[in-house]
Amino acid sequence: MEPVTSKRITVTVNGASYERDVDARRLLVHVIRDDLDLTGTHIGCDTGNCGACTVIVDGLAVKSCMMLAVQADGVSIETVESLASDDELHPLQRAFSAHHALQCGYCTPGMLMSAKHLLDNNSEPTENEIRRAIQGNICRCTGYVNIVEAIDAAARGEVPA
Amino acid sequence: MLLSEVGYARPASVDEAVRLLAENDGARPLAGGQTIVNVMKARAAAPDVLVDLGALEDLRAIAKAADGGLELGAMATYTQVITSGDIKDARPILAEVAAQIADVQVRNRGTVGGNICSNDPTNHLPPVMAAAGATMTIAGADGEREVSAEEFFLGVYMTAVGEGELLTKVTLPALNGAADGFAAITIGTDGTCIVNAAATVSRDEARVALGCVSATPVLLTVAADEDAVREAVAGATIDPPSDVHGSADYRRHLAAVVAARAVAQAKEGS
Amino acid sequence: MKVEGTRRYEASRERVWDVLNDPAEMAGLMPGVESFEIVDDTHWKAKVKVPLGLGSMKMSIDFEKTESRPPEHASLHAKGKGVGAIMSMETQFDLGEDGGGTEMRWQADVRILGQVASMGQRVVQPIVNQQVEQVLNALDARVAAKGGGTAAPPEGSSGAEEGIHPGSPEAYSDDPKGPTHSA
Amino acid sequence: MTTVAPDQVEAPQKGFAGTSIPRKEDKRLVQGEGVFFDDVKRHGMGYVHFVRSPYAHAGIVSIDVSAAEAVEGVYGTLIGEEVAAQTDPFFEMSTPPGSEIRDYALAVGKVRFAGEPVAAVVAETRELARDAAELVEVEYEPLEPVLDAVAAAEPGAPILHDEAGSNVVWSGKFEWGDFDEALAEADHVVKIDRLYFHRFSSTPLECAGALVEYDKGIAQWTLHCNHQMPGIGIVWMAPALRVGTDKLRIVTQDIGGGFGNKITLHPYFVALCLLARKLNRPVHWTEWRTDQHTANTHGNERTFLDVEVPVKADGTMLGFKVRAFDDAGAFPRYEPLGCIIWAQVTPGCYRWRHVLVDFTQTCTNKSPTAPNRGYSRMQQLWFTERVIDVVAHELDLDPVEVRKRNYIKSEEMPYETPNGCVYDSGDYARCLDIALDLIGYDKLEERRKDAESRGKLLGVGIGSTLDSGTNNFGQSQLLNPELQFSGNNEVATARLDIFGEVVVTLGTTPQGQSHETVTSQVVADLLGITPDDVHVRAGHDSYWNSHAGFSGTYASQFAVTGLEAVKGATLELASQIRRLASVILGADGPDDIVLEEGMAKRKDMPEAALPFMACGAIINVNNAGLPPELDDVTLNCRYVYRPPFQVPDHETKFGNLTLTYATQIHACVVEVDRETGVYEIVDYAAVDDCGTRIHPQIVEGQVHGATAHALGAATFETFPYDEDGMLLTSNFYDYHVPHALDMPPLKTGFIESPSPFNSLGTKGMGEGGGAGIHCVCAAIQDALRPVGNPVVTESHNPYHRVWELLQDPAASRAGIEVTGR
Repeated sequence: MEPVTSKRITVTVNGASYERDVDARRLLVHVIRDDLDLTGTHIGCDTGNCGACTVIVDGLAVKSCMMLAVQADGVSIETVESLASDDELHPLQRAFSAHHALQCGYCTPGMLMSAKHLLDNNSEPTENEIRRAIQGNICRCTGYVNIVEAIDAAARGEVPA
Repeated sequence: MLLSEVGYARPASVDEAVRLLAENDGARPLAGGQTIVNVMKARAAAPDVLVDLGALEDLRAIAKAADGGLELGAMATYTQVITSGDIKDARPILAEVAAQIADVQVRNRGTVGGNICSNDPTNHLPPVMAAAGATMTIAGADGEREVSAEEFFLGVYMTAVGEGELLTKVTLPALNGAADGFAAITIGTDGTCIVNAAATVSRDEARVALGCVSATPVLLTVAADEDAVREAVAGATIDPPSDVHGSADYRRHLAAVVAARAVAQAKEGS
Repeated sequence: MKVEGTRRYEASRERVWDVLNDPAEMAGLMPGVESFEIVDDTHWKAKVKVPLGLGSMKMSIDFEKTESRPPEHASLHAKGKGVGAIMSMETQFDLGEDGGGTEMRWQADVRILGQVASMGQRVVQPIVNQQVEQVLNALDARVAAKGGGTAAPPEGSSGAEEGIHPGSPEAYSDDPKGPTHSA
Repeated sequence: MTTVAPDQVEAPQKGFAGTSIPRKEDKRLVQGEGVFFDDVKRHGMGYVHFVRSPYAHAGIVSIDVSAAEAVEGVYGTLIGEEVAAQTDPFFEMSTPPGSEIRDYALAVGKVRFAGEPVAAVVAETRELARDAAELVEVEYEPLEPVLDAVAAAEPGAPILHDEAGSNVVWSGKFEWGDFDEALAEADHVVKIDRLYFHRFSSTPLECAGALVEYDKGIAQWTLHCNHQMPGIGIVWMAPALRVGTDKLRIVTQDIGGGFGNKITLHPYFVALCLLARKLNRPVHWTEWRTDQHTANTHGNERTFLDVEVPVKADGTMLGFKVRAFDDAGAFPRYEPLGCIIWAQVTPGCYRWRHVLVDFTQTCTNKSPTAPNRGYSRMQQLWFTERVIDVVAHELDLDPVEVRKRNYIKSEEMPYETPNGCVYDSGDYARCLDIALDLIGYDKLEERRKDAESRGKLLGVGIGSTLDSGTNNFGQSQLLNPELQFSGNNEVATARLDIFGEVVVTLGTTPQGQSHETVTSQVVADLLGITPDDVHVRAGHDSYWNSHAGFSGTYASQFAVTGLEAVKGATLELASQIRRLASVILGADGPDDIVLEEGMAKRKDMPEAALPFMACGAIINVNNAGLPPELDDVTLNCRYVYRPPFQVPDHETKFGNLTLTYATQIHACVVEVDRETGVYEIVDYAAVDDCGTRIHPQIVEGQVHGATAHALGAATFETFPYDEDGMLLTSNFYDYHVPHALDMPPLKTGFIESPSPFNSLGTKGMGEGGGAGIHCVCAAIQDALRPVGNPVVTESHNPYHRVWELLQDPAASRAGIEVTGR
């Protein structure tokens, strides 16, 4: 095989399979937002620090701005659009609203995916474990106080219907 | 955010990876991508070809070596290091330090090989490897060769891994009663290191590696006693940078503090 | 960013001066030089692809010899334009008699503007040191090639010499010249 | 004396206002279904990439776009010359020499800060636009930059704007009370030679940007963007583009934080408008993080020199004198307003009456400054708090006692400040007591000993902040008497649609402040329905005709101007419904009708009720036979709220500059590691008083968020430049924004002192968090007292700064002098 500058990739996103020709240089986040029109995943920086672009790839929370789309050939991706199922919000989504864990909502999709990744792997996280799980997700509105409370409430199942 | 055009290949074997690296001018390995993708976003420096190591599963292995030491595959992610039972037994400092690197998302993709081959002066693992006396296995066209940590780090973003070569494995000797320590002063909690130091203490001798104060880890061998360590650091030839996060003098002072703290942690362990 | 130091050569001042004074020789010193063009005896251009470990930085550099007092002093102005980076450098060379050989005191004030500077000072400073070091090694080789004998190990206060291993993968050889950084 | 007569405050009946109902905005935002500008796509749109100056100060010798335009897939370019030909310079508010500055959408003839846009390239893909931008050849002639506001004012400093002939944007003297009398009366005068408030920004997570469409047929632009002050934005853009204001339609839906940094986007947007028209194609620009740090707006950077504080032996403060230098950056774009906005809180929370301020604002070769959360007031409040702490320590008095002695008392409210502002209500001392109680102030000595046993120095600090909300733009006339701005306004519409649904539109541009939810609470209570029955349109659209000159969301004013506009429109709608129902149900008059559960009922016969659906149907589709006295009933009501302001007196610069004053008193405890200067906040309390709380949870969220900004600025966030004018923290790698592990646990408390100056008793309160900077500075200074009593003279105290104070305390005291009588 020889190096190529663009490639056809197949990727499963939120259960649906997509085939796209992508340039090798194109970031996964741009493919998700611009090509697949899943604009729930956001971009907040250009050095991989803010986590607004966090999605779950093959079960692991990753920053989709730090992956080339060609690296995602054959993987399964979960984005924020997959959390609710036929208009029934995910417990984390309900907890975030109940605890006012979002204001402008720009960091929320990435924050929710990091929180989901945490609860998928640790059903009874301590406050410090919650804070470590969202250390890679910057929020400029909330000071994180209500986000930590919301994730804790969701972990304990104390979420309004 | 918008990279320059780049060639891309995803070899299925180490040999194929080595061939691609040798045959393509300006080819660089792509491991977790947590450093190189950022550099490409800024278009500050750009490789011409990226050789994606993602398919080389056998480079992800973590195993205990025959002599009780550790063999880390270059593609082992920080998350693997943090959760590995072998590491907890053989060399727990690796898990402890890996858990301080960046955040969950970066740790899920960032790799041991990527950390030590990018060799940003503020990286966590180069000093740990230098203090522990690790050995790097480098694959090239004519087979593998081994390079000690002292010889491996050459400059910022520069190591003994040459054109057409690939780091495949890092081997750490068994502790055999020795113990490790690590200390850092960071930007915020578990942030980028302003200064860091790793130490491996066996009997009453300490191997101390200072990070962030030169282009490569500065290794000192000194008596495992706080004053001796501070004195050795004060006498060491280091040229710390001055930047927003601290002056050269501040880093020079902190180097002695973190070195002493790393040795103190190691002494508690041994 | 100021970097300075001294180098000793077995060669006579005139021989070292021949290298410093010859644009064709000087252009070849730049790391990763791909092509160069001599405009006149005080101006020349070079296209370089500077290897920076994680990738290379393409730059076109215009050189101008600003002062020339053979065989003791020369100063050079270089202005490089690359992708998202502008480099300006003032360098001075002072050659002194030292027994049979020559002691060269050099100074360089390097400024990096633009996107590269956003990589963080703590990375840009050592990278500049490394590149200046490469230029000096290439100069040593050129002087030696002119029959000046091997260059003695460099000493000096600059960051370029201390703490940074002068070799790099491209120039990796079995017995790396100069002190390895770690004790 | 222009005290506004407090009209009677109607305490809102305990309905939905006052309760924390679920937010209407959440359903879409938690599903990633919000619409931020970058989500909007149009067929055939071109992506814009700006070519930016690598130099901080340089002449533009030539620009050659031919290579870029030759690339296949590049749609076109724009350079300064075209902008200078097709547009006029933006309107300047200052007096000469500042008024002579010529500010265009792109650099014209010269670049004045690193990162300034010089040209724009539009291409088929984002990546191609950037590739082509690198082919644009710009030849510069480097000039010496000036990077300090004080140096910029000195003769011989490099001049940024040759047409102005000086770097001074605006300068003026402010004199209230009698400073000489204060000096005569004082037992001591404490002199501080320099205090410095650093440059930083609240860096909203969503950067700026827009999708701009040009409709050639009607010569009108539509900007899908995240501008947070469309009213003023259009006032700048329309004259520059030489078009009527209605030719610019600004549409925002969801905005990812603003904090003031999305107020002066007009230069970028004018460039996009020109491109959309030139290429006759929608153009889409996304600002990336490094662009935002290097070339979008920064907060005020202010240096206070030669401070003199006459004070009595018992700590009673009589006044202050200071020379202030403010750094406007390369272009005054919202400035010089900052040269007067600080005067809204001249005395801070204190009763001193004699003030002498010599204020100068200059241009420097750095990114332009603009309102950043706390705009210009935070800098003045930090100054007053620093003065209180330094004077207290120099006189060996307890900073807490000195505050209590000098705080304005609640019984003195409404309190008129030395320059005629009126603090409407508040109880500073009580808030301070609550804060002290929350951090366990009485047990501090034990904690200090425990910390010492661990090699740590413990310190406690107080930060008092007033959040002046609802500007009287007449203060701009104190800068330039010819300006035609004064007062303030906001607009809302409320209507009953054909099926009786209540539809409300706002003039504001929320960026996370929950306007849809808070509005629905107020409307629900007034119409006797539930918030779920109220549909508040998301975002802002100038086509809704529900905006006016000062529309937008900034300067802590929604809770007053926004809600009063909503209340005005809703009361008008309620009155029209009652008049209609009175006629239809044959009641004696509208007063006999009550609105409950979505019905208009006769008080005397509740079963005689007209559902809102019927009202909507009658007026919209079934209106035959309605009597003439209902001719003006449309059930579609637009209301413009105007706060009761006068134009301040130009000579004495005396007058009321803001309507409401929310209070935030913060207290924190830090532990400093003597060996490294690293410090940790081990206890933190924020006590808030913003008058009537419509949605308590939302108020708390604002307190948490503003505190996080302050703590980030106090320790990590700064925008320093090197001697070449390069920004050293140009992205989130070196500009460390606090994450979840950096934030200390926040304890909060509150009281409610309703404002007498608006009918809801509310006060804008989004910008009070600056207290976090003040209390961290105070706590560090308190902690380091035992080791040489160093003085904290800067607002930004990273670990290495604290280490320097530990190493050489005397250096920080060199500028301090106490003269005794």
